[in-house]
Amino acid sequence: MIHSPYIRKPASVQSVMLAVLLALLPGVTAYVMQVAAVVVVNLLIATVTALVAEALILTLRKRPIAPALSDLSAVVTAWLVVLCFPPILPWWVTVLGVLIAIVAVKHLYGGLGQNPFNPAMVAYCAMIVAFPSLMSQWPPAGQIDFQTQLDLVLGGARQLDAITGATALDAMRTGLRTSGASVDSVLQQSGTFGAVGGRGWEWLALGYLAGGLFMLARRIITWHMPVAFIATLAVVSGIFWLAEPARFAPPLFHLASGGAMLAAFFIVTDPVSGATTPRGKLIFAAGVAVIAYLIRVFGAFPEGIAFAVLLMNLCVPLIDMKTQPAVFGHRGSRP
Amino acid sequence: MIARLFNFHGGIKPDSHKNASAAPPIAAAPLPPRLTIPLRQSVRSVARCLVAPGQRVLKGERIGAGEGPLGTDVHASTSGTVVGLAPCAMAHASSLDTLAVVIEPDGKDEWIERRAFDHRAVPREAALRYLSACGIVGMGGAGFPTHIKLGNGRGIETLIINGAECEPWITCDDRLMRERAAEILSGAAILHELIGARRTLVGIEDNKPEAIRAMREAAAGFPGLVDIVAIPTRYPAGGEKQLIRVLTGIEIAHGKLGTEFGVQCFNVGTAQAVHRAIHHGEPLVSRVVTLTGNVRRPGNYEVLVGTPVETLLALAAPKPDTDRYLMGGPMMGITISDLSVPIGKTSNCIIAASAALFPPPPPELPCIRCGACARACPADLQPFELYWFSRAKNVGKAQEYHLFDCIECGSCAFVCPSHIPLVDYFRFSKSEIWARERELKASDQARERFEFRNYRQEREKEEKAAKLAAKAAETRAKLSGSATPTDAATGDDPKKALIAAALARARQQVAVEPRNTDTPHAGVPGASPGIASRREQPDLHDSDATS
Amino acid sequence: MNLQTFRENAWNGLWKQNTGLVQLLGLCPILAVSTSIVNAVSLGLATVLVMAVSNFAVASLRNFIPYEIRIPVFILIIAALTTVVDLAFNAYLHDLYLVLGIFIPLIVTNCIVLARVEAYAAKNDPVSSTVDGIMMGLGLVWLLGVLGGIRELVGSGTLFSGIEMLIPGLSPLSVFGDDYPGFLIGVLPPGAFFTLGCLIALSNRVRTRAAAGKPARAASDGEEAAPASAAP
Amino acid sequence: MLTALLVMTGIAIVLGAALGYASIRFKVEGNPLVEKIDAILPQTQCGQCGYPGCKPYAEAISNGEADINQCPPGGEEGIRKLADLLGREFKSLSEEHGAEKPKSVARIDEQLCIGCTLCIQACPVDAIVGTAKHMHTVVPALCTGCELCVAPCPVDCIAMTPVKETLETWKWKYPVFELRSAA
Amino acid sequence: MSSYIFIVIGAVLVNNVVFVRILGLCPFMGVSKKLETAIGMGAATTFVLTLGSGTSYLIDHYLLQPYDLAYLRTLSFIVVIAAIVQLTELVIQKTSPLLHQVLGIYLPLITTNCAVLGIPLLSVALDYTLLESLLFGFGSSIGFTLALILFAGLRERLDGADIPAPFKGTAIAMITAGFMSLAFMGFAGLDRFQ
Amino acid sequence: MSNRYTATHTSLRTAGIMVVFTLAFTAMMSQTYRVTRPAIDASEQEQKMRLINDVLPPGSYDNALLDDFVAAGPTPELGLDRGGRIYRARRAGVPAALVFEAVAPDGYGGKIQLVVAVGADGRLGGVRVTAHKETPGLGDYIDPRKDRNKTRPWIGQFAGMSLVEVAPAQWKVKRDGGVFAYRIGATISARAVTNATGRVLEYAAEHRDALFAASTGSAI
Ligand SMILES: Cc1cc2nc3c(=O)[nH]c(=O)nc-3n(C[C@H](O)[C@H](O)[C@H](O)COP(=O)(O)O)c2cc1C
Ligand SMILES: Cc1cc2nc3c(=O)[nH]c(=O)nc-3n(C[C@H](O)[C@H](O)[C@H](O)COP(=O)(O)O)c2cc1C
Ligand SMILES: Cc1cc2nc3c(=O)[nH]c(=O)nc-3n(C[C@H](O)[C@H](O)[C@H](O)COP(=O)(O)O)c2cc1C
Ligand SMILES: Cc1cc2nc3c(=O)[nH]c(=O)nc-3n(C[C@H](O)[C@H](O)[C@H](O)CO)c2cc1C
Ligand code: SF4
Ligand code: SF4
Ligand code: SF4
Ligand code: SF4
Ligand code: FES
Repeated sequence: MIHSPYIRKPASVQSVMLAVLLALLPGVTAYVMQVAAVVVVNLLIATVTALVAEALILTLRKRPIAPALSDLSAVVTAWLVVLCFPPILPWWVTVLGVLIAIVAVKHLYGGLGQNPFNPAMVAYCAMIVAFPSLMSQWPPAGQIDFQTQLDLVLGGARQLDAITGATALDAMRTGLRTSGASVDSVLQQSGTFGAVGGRGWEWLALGYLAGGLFMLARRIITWHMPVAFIATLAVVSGIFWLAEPARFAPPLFHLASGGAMLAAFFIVTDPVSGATTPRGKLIFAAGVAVIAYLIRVFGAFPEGIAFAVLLMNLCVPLIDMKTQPAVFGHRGSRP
Repeated sequence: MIARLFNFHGGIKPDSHKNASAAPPIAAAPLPPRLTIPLRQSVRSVARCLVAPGQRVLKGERIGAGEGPLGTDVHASTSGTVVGLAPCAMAHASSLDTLAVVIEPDGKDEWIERRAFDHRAVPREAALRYLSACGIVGMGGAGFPTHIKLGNGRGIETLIINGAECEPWITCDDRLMRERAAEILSGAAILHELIGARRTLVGIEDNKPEAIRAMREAAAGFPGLVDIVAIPTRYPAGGEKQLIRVLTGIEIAHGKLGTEFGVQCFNVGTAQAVHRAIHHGEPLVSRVVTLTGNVRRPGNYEVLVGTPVETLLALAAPKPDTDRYLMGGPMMGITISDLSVPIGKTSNCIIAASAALFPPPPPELPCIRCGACARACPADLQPFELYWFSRAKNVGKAQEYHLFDCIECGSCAFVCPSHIPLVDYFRFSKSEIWARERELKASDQARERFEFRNYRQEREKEEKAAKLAAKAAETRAKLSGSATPTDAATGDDPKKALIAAALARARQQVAVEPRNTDTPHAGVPGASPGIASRREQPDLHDSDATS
Repeated sequence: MNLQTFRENAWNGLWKQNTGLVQLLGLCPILAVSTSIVNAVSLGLATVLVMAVSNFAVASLRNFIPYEIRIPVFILIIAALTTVVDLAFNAYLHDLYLVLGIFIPLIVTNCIVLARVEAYAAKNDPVSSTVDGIMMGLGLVWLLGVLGGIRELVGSGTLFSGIEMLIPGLSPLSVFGDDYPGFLIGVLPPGAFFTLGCLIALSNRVRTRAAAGKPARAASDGEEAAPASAAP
Repeated sequence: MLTALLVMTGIAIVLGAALGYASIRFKVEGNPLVEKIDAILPQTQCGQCGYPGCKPYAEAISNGEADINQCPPGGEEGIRKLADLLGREFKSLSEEHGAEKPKSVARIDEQLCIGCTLCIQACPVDAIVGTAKHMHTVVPALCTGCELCVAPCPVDCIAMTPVKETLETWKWKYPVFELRSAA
Repeated sequence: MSSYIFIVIGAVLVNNVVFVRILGLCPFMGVSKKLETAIGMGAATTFVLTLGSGTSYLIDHYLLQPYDLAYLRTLSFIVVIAAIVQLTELVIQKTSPLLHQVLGIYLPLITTNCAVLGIPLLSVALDYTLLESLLFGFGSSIGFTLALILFAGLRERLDGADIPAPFKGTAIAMITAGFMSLAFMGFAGLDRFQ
Repeated sequence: MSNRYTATHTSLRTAGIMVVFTLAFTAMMSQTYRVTRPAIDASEQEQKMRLINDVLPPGSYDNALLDDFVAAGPTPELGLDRGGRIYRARRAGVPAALVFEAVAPDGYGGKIQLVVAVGADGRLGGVRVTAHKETPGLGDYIDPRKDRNKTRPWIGQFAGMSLVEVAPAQWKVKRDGGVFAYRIGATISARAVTNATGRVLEYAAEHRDALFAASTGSAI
């Protein structure tokens, strides 16, 4: 028998995920125009892989397929995998990454809503650890033509040194660490940098920001995570920068580079694997920002957001447990 | 005028659907051919039957005497003949039966002698007893006896009259306030005096401007008594704790009652019923019921308690595509599985539901922890956590996360994008916890009795041994060496042996075969199949066993 | 010691109470050393030796050990025997020692050794205790072999790398050819956890199948495990 | 060699003495765990677990003699709680000890009862009232449904009747929806 | 001073005993089903490991090295640690019988929590001073406790998840540990700022 | 009081038993150690020789290499912060080559231990990694046994090089603007070994004569 309530808001998981995909579009457009158009091909490959993998597993588990496929959550995951990976990866790396995200992270834990880790970020971490060199080959923004990009993706011979360049974060790190240069000299010497971050990549950051604001307006996400993430990243990098401007890059550089904006609005906000209470969300996002900064600046990996997200995912049960909001009639007490 | 309203967290704004049924004035429902008046008006309150089949009763005559601390009296809703005592389905999600008095109306609708009651002339307790004798219970939903809620007449600062009527579709309180504002306020004045309040507030959602206007006009007749406050329309603003919060800013602490914070809350219908009882001497025998939904003639009717829903429905002319009926609002009501259910004192609304108006819920998807439910929850709960634990049947953990602060308002399920019937999970967990508490009590009792029995047997054995020793000594003293004391002990040995054998058998059966197969096992005397077959027999007397 | 107990010991050690799959003891060496088949199996065999000897020693001396100091005494015995084995290998089987050497002291800390001593040898006669030690150890060996094989294959595309040091003349198999990029996670710590997790899942499945009375159909097991092995 | 022996002997003496002393000094009596286990058991006192009552079974569990899945009246829920308490893995009810059944109470057919008092003596919780040669009755509120009284009755007049649902004991069902086939 | 901090950071995060050094896995898998027991086990291990590191240093520095008895290292360390464990067990049994029952078989197994021997051996190999050994032992056991607590939190949450049947229980726990170890790789390099 | 007595008594008893066990097993260990020690020492020498033979052809000298060494204290140039040994190969008493124990401190996984043979002419005999913690499958190609390219292992490129052919400023991996090959994706390991080798060569050039002149076993 059906019990009350008998009426429901016309909301669905599908509409939520669709909104996320829509919100990604400005960023994707900037990607295509400014960096590498081949990302569209990657998105296609990833989407198909995600859907096929999901369908296969559900068949194996003898679960209904249609609702799971149509909820679009796998597509969101697939897109985020692609947007975190370098665009000129051979296609099989993308496929493997999506498979890890969907099969090993999402469905081993029972599918949508049950995975304690962010699937896209696990995919990134797994792949950068497994294929550190492939995963650090980024094309310089807008300098190779589409045909070359496509050849690289579909498996032509890879003349890597010739094509790839360092990302802004990478260039900054190598510059600061191995050649002992100062931030200013690094910023000036290389064509990698634009006004505030990596050249061309700044536009992506702007695109993601726009999409994020759209999601905020649509109430898909709440303000806590993006605000806490951006503020913390700015404050932490600001402190280091003020202390030693020659050794540490300015906050704006950190915010506009790498995946900071994508992370602020689309990744730390993953509802499934993130903290859920308002205070918990603040702690979670701030934690991601701090760890990501430390890894970027002192650690072994050029971009630390993925690991930071994963590390904070580990803490989510504890954070949620300790930040339960006071229930009506219980102000000042927690479970 | 109250300067400041407070806010409660969460809440939702579903489409109200109130206009259609709120338009026509309240009409009296015709007398049904039969009235079925349950002796049990809510799960908690039970009454003892006072009439016998064949007896003629008048309208307002007492037919049931309240039993226990929460009992209130039950009255005949019209004059006629008691034709029987029969089980009838309760307006309760379980649809379990309860005993009801069936009355065949004689069509005269003849009242008992009605006399106004001067509550100021008698001690307060007598006035409360009078209300109880008039069968006044809360008409806002829970049916809690009003005389108990009136308490001891001390310590109440604010009396709140709940005219929020926050659920969609329902308009009975709206109409009542528009048409009988003066009666409501008169009732409020009585409640005010009885409870000893300093001030009285009437909270009405601001989507009922006519009701607010009518109440304000009527309030002029009670100078200084009440403030009529328009509150923002947001479900569940009518929930007791939410309304108290909005009007006074007080947050009733967990496990506490409003009275402990100096606030008490009554429904407008309750207030009107109090007025009728005190000033007109009329027990509570009818109420206003909204008939709406997928019907041609939505509206409000004054309905006698005990009127079967099916006879009422004809008034509203349900459309042919109606597939089920709801009692109560769409947020908290129940589906009526049996249309013979009688209208009770808390039945405020019957909604004819069709697939178009109330589509069946889309398939349940896993929770994506989006937090929409937490944002909607007026109790500041994290419904998805409660759901996570309830789904895993980890009800203890759900309780730790304050399951029992959930008021089952359904806001969370309303917003959930995964269409999870969250409230059902919470109800499941709650009743599971209650059941476990009952079991725990039973097992504590069993343990105590078992230990006591062991202690008693031990003691008896000792006493017997002492007696035997004494006897033996005596015998030995008398003669020498012929009778041994053990002979005396054998007297009760056969019984003990039997029990031991039974225990052994019981254990053996268990080891050898599942208990309720009916193939007798070689070597085991026929007891086992016997037990099994007897257990499967339907039993005629199980009411003894369960009462 | 009769055939029956022997069978029981063998079945327990190899499958029913397998240390890595069921008891979840001795996990550290299992996970740490299974980066290649050769490493894994070598350590497994060294463990078999230590377990057999220490089970025998404890079972023989069990009547002389007071309860409250049993753990220190057991550990004393295990540690001493391990050191002796280690020294002996070093001196007389030096080539083998070069491969196994670093793993042997690790055996002391392998809790499965103490667990078996405490759970079995302290209560049983020396002969069946020795058999128990050997069987438990062999259960470890096959698991280590499988784990090492999978990780090596996934991680670097080879099998039996390092075999030339153990048995000169043999050479490793390069299964996927020299172009295989190497899925590094396989040989890193996370790969160890994933692979063992998947093996446990597989064994669970086989066990439930067996318990359900259906013959475990190899084909469908393979299918079911597919998502697992696709996971690194 | 000598230094080695001396060093190790020294260590051994110190440690052995300390341990020996501590084992006396910190000796424990009693076992609070039994109470905790007993509190979880349903107190049906039926003996299906293979022990004469719940307390003895609790003692057996705490000593490691009995497994946690031997009490059918406690059901899965009971096993789960025991597993939680003891930090063990959950296992399903052991088949040889019986199956979980709907709760029942004994009822004596008063027409047949000859008043032999055998059932009274079998009942572990004194739930049967009556005196010799007079009709006996089960007090349903006290009966745990252990069935121990059934077998001793010489005229087979005791039957177990499942407890019927009332408004007080009615439970909301676990929500099940077609599209979510059970795991 | 900063080198002490790096020793602790390194032991807690970068070279976490469980996820990077792969030590102490049996209690990590066994005692992580509930948060309370995880905390208890963590505390017990911290106590034993810190004390063990100090004692081992003293034995190594004042007995074994002067008399050239390095081959007795494993033996003497493990025996001393075993004794410390047994002492702890006796004390806990008296003072907190419930903790004792819950930790049941794991208390004796602290001895063979390989971390308890592995960490003192490592700190000898790393040539740490007494203070450094203590910090290293303490940091490592904090790392162990951290891993245990995070893992227990996750496992409590996993209780309700609809995990494929063969993966229920230890298999998914193992895989979760894998993801945790992957996450901890992110700390690589943080213990050697230039 | 009697309780105290029992405690003492039990303590003594357990201590006694513990001592007996300890004595027995320590005796067993010591005995084994004594018996095996010569064999073990011999094997260790042999192993060291094997490594050295990889970098220095056994025929190119005739002295007892392992006994002819200088103990170096902490030497940052060689990466030795706890000291190490430098062996001297002579042929008919004439200095033939120096074999350095050296450490590359900046590998991906930490220190990489090396042996480096430098001929009397300043030419590299060869470089071998004796211990490292580079990532298996990625950075471990610096160990020729793990290098997939068995015919021309990466580390082989150093043999025969000297500071004459490659100026100190060029003694780097290609990515850093030098001449030496590296494996993409694992530059750090290659960089560490290359730079350490360069430093050894410079050290050797500077101190060659002093090293050969020092008396055997002496410390510098
Ligand atoms: C066991 C119980 C005892 C109660 N006792 C009192 C009481 O002493 N005084 C009172 O004013 N209300 C009492 N109430 C009434 C509740 O506070 C509340 O007003 C009533 O349940 C109606 O709530 P609802 O219609 O919001 O669900 C009691 C309720 C329950 C369930
Ligand atoms: C979610 C929720 C919504 C409610 N809405 C109303 C309402 O709109 N009007 C009302 O009178 N009572 C409403 N109630 C019942 C009140 O909480 C409270 O029981 C009632 O006002 C007490 O008055 P009574 O004792 O006269 O029934 C609601 C209860 C809940 C839990
Ligand atoms: C898990 C992991 C292990 C790595 N191990 C090594 C290694 O052992 N040796 C190495 O040189 N680089 C290693 N790297 C790669 C470095 O981080 C860095 O990306 C690389 O050395 C730069 O090489 P490239 O300049 O050729 O891209 C590793 C990277 C990761 C993610
Ligand atoms: C706001 C939002 C952010 C999301 N971010 C991620 C993400 O970072 N990574 C990912 O794999 N899926 C993401 N998803 C999709 C979905 O939550 C994810 O597939 C689940 O984790 C799968 O259980 C996101 C969804 C929403 C609504
Ligand atoms: S609204 Fe539904 S999907 Fe969202 S968190 Fe709540 S229960 Fe989960
Ligand atoms: S039904 Fe309960 S949990 Fe849901 S919104 Fe209402 S009070 Fe909150
Ligand atoms: S089986 Fe019966 S006697 Fe045993 S514990 Fe359970 S209820 Fe008690
Ligand atoms: S009456 Fe019978 S079934 Fe009930 S408790 Fe007593 S012996 Fe058990
Ligand atoms: S083997 Fe390391 S803890 Fe068990």
